[in-house]
Amino acid sequence: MSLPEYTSDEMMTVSAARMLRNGAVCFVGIGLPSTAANLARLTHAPDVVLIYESGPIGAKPSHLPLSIGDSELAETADTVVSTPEVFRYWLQGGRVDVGFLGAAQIDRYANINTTVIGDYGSPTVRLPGAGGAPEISSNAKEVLLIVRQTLQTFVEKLDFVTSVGFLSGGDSRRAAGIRGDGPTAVITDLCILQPRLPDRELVVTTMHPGISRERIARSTSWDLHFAEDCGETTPPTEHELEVLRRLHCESAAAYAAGDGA
Amino acid sequence: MSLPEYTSDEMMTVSAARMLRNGAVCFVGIGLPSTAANLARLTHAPDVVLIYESGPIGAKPSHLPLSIGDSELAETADTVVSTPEVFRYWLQGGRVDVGFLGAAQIDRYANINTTVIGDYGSPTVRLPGAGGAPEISSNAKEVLLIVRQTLQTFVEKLDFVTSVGFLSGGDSRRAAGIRGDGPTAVITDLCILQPRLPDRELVVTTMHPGISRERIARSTSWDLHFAEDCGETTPPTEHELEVLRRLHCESAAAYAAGDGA
Amino acid sequence: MAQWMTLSDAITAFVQDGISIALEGFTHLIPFAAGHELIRQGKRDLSLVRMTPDLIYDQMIGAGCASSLMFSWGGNPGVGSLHRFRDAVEHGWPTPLVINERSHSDLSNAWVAGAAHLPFAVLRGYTGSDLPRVNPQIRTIACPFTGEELTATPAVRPDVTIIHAQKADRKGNVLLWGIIGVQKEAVLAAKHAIVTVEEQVDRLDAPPNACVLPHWVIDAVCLVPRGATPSYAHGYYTRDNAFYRRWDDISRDRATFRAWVQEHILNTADFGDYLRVAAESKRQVASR
Amino acid sequence: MAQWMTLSDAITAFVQDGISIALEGFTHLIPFAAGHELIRQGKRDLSLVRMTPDLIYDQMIGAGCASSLMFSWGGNPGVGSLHRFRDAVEHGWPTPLVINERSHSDLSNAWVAGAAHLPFAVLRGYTGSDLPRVNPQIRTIACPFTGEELTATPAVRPDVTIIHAQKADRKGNVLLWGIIGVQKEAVLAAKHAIVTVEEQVDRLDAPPNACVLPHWVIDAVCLVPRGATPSYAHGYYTRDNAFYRRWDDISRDRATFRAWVQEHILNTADFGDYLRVAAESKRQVASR
Repeated sequence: MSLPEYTSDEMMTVSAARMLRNGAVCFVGIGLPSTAANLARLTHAPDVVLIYESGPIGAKPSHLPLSIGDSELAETADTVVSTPEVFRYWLQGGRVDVGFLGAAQIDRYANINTTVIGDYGSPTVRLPGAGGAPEISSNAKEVLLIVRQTLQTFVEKLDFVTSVGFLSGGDSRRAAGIRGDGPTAVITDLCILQPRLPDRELVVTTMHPGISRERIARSTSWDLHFAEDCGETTPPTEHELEVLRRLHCESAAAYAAGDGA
Repeated sequence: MSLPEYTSDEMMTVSAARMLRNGAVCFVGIGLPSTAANLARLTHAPDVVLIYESGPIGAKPSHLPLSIGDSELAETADTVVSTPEVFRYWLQGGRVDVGFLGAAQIDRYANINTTVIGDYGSPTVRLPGAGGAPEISSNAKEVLLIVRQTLQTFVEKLDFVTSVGFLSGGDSRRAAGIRGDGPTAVITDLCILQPRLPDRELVVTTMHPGISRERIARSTSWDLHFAEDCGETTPPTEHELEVLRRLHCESAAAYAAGDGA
Repeated sequence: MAQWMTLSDAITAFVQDGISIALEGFTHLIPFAAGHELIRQGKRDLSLVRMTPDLIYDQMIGAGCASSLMFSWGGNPGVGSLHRFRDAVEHGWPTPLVINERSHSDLSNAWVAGAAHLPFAVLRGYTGSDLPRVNPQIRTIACPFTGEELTATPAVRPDVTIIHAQKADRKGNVLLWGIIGVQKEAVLAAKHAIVTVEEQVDRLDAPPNACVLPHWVIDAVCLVPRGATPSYAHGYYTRDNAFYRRWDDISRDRATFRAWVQEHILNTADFGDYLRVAAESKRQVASR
Repeated sequence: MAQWMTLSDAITAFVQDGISIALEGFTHLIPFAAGHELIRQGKRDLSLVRMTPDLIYDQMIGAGCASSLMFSWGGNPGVGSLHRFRDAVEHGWPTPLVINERSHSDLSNAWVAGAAHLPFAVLRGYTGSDLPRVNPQIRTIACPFTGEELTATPAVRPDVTIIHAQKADRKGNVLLWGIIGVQKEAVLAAKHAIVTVEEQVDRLDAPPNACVLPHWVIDAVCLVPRGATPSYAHGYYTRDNAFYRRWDDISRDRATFRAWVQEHILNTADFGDYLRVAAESKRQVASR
């Protein structure tokens, strides 16, 4: 039996999905996090509970929502609450096990930027902004980050700290009085990084098949370290790929649907 | 045509009902206030909006609820919200025109006590307590009070100030930063009292038919004044009495209903 | 994660003497079966929380379960006094009762703060009232923007909350409707939550934006049909207004109350048994 | 008291240049028809408030209606940038845009405070973030009980809020369902409220505990079928995801955007007319 072919994005999504344990309550950002969370739900974690910031709790979409508030999310949810209630009773209330986020920039302590490239007052690129991230990163019991790894995204210093990981590392997060364990893994298209104790700097713990240390180092602006027992990420199984591709396929059909309406 | 016979309680309830203008949004306490508000709704004020603290907004009960949260209120309401929402968005939010309250004791400035008779730490009589009154009296645009008038209820000094009327009179309410106009009328089984400008002491503005000044004075612990143009309350009409008695009759049937269940 | 279990097992598992506990439900869906079971199991020294103590806490206070009470209105709605509550406050019978008294607006805001994991609530309340004078927990706070002075009160976060609801599915997802009071907040503010329900269903079929409590915020779900009697369950049975009125006589006198508790709660095996005995009492009252 | 009127009349009556205004709806029920009418009537110098500016504010900002924007996430969901928003922030085109940037949790709490007539909201937010450094409105407050430091932010209370809903009855009582976002809060926090609806009905037939806005908190109700297009109305029509993706091309270039606004908004009489022109544009795109 030959190994299935897959893209680096598929490896990333599958790796992220595997991080979600069955039954976890997961606060899901749109895009890659939503794809990974739904892949987890459709493979090893059928009882994962997905909360979207627009209000759906326990959403079970058959296709991936393009936006954070698609009707598919409301129709398949156990209940739909108001947006303030999501943030007040469910996120801040301490009911979320895992916050699943993306980012435009990330630093070695897993702090993230989704606000601006350049100076805040006169930005080179104005990014979408904070959304739910500052409070997800500080109120969820743990955080998973999904970011495509490039010199532009893995930076020495963030242009703006939108949401915190481990601040300046070590115990600085806890010392600042921030709840939750913070980011437990960063999943990229090249590898998986996790915070190393005691300084909590991100180090590579597994490299995706076919990806070299050099390639990963060249895609990182800081002097990146590799865990001593750094191994290879288990490649996607046929089942994982099949489910992921079906999800994407059904989603593409849904995204085009508006045209005919 | 002979005038209809009626009780002093009926005169009181009818007088209170007449104070509610059609279309007013009314926050209703249970008991006499609820009876008067529903009488208004079934006579001259069909579009009065009744809000009960348990959650119903726009309730239109066919019989009087025994408790503040009877199913009749929920079934006939435009919507039923949570109790925190009632107090936060609707009362404190400034959406209530008239707060309708009862009291165990009232003083000359229409401050009321529903907490204790005697000392708070070792009360002679422990009354039910505040309920919604402190915030109704300070957040509704105006307040109507219904109290049976006796030496025990109309007192020189309250044993406990549960909710404010005009504090020490004059501009003291406004000076304390309290919103709303405060009590605009106190309706009793003997007369109607209203605050006199500028000191805002309650004075009798109309006496119910057949009730003497002496009777009213004898039922009041302070040296009560009468307005210069103090006249007689218009007696209940046959229609008002008919509707009120039907309400009571249907309510009595509903109260007894549990027995057969 | 919700477990289906008997009410008796749930109370034994989650309620220890001395904890803080809230049995909520604003007139509607009052969890009387759970209150009875707390009495039946002889729980003591409980710190009770409830906006309206109602008959449920009158029974528990009279039976000696409570050492303190946080509340905002303590009457028998439309009838008069709660005699056991009054006797405890006025004469310390059967044991002294420390009270922590607030207004409805305050306590419902405090429930919201508890559910939102905030240490305090802010409201426009109490101005001119004597309540802050007798309750040092009612304080003021200045708005950092306008300088305006507002009321600050502590959040409520009890050890256990118990509510009654109409339905739960097999997983333990709970649906309630009608007058929903502070039940969602009370469940989310508590460390542990027990829900008694009228029925178990295959599918909740909740309308959009209904009040649903997912199974993963609940510890125990217990099937107790008519478990809110003499309160009511919207869509199932009406309020036993006659019993609320009869309670005035039952509870007025200590001995009559004790006899009632003995016969109806301590001598019954569970709430089903209580309902049979209570129905018999009613027939006797009716035939007198 | 709600008055039924045309959207054009409602905008003329309640929206003056220079006011603060919120058009809310979280992905669902975004009041696009009202946004178009604001552009059509040439409103200027508006202080915009909205959690997710979305295409509706991208259009209004590009058309020159706004002088400031309070927001918490400014992207084209699932597609990328809002180019008109970026052009205004990055290059001041067509006019400079002052931004007041907050997080979703903050802004949704600020809506709650606005609806509750409180001057500020309290949340556990922003710790370690640079946002409080660039937004002086994000401050701290100490809990009067625990001493704990929390975030305080000002309430939102705009002059006018506009939302889109599914149904209203003849009196103007409004029902919405599905993803309800912050719409109730946004209506209750505003001095005036305009609601556009899919249909007028004789009876709302609202399920228990549904999101209903009574007619007496609304100033104007306007019948605008498909008035949330290209957003969606749950139970009526789906989201025009294709248009959201096409917007990336339309809005990227100033001239293309201007031509689109001229043809689709300024040259159309009302939203019904827009829908006809937009359908024609779609056919042309499809036939290319």
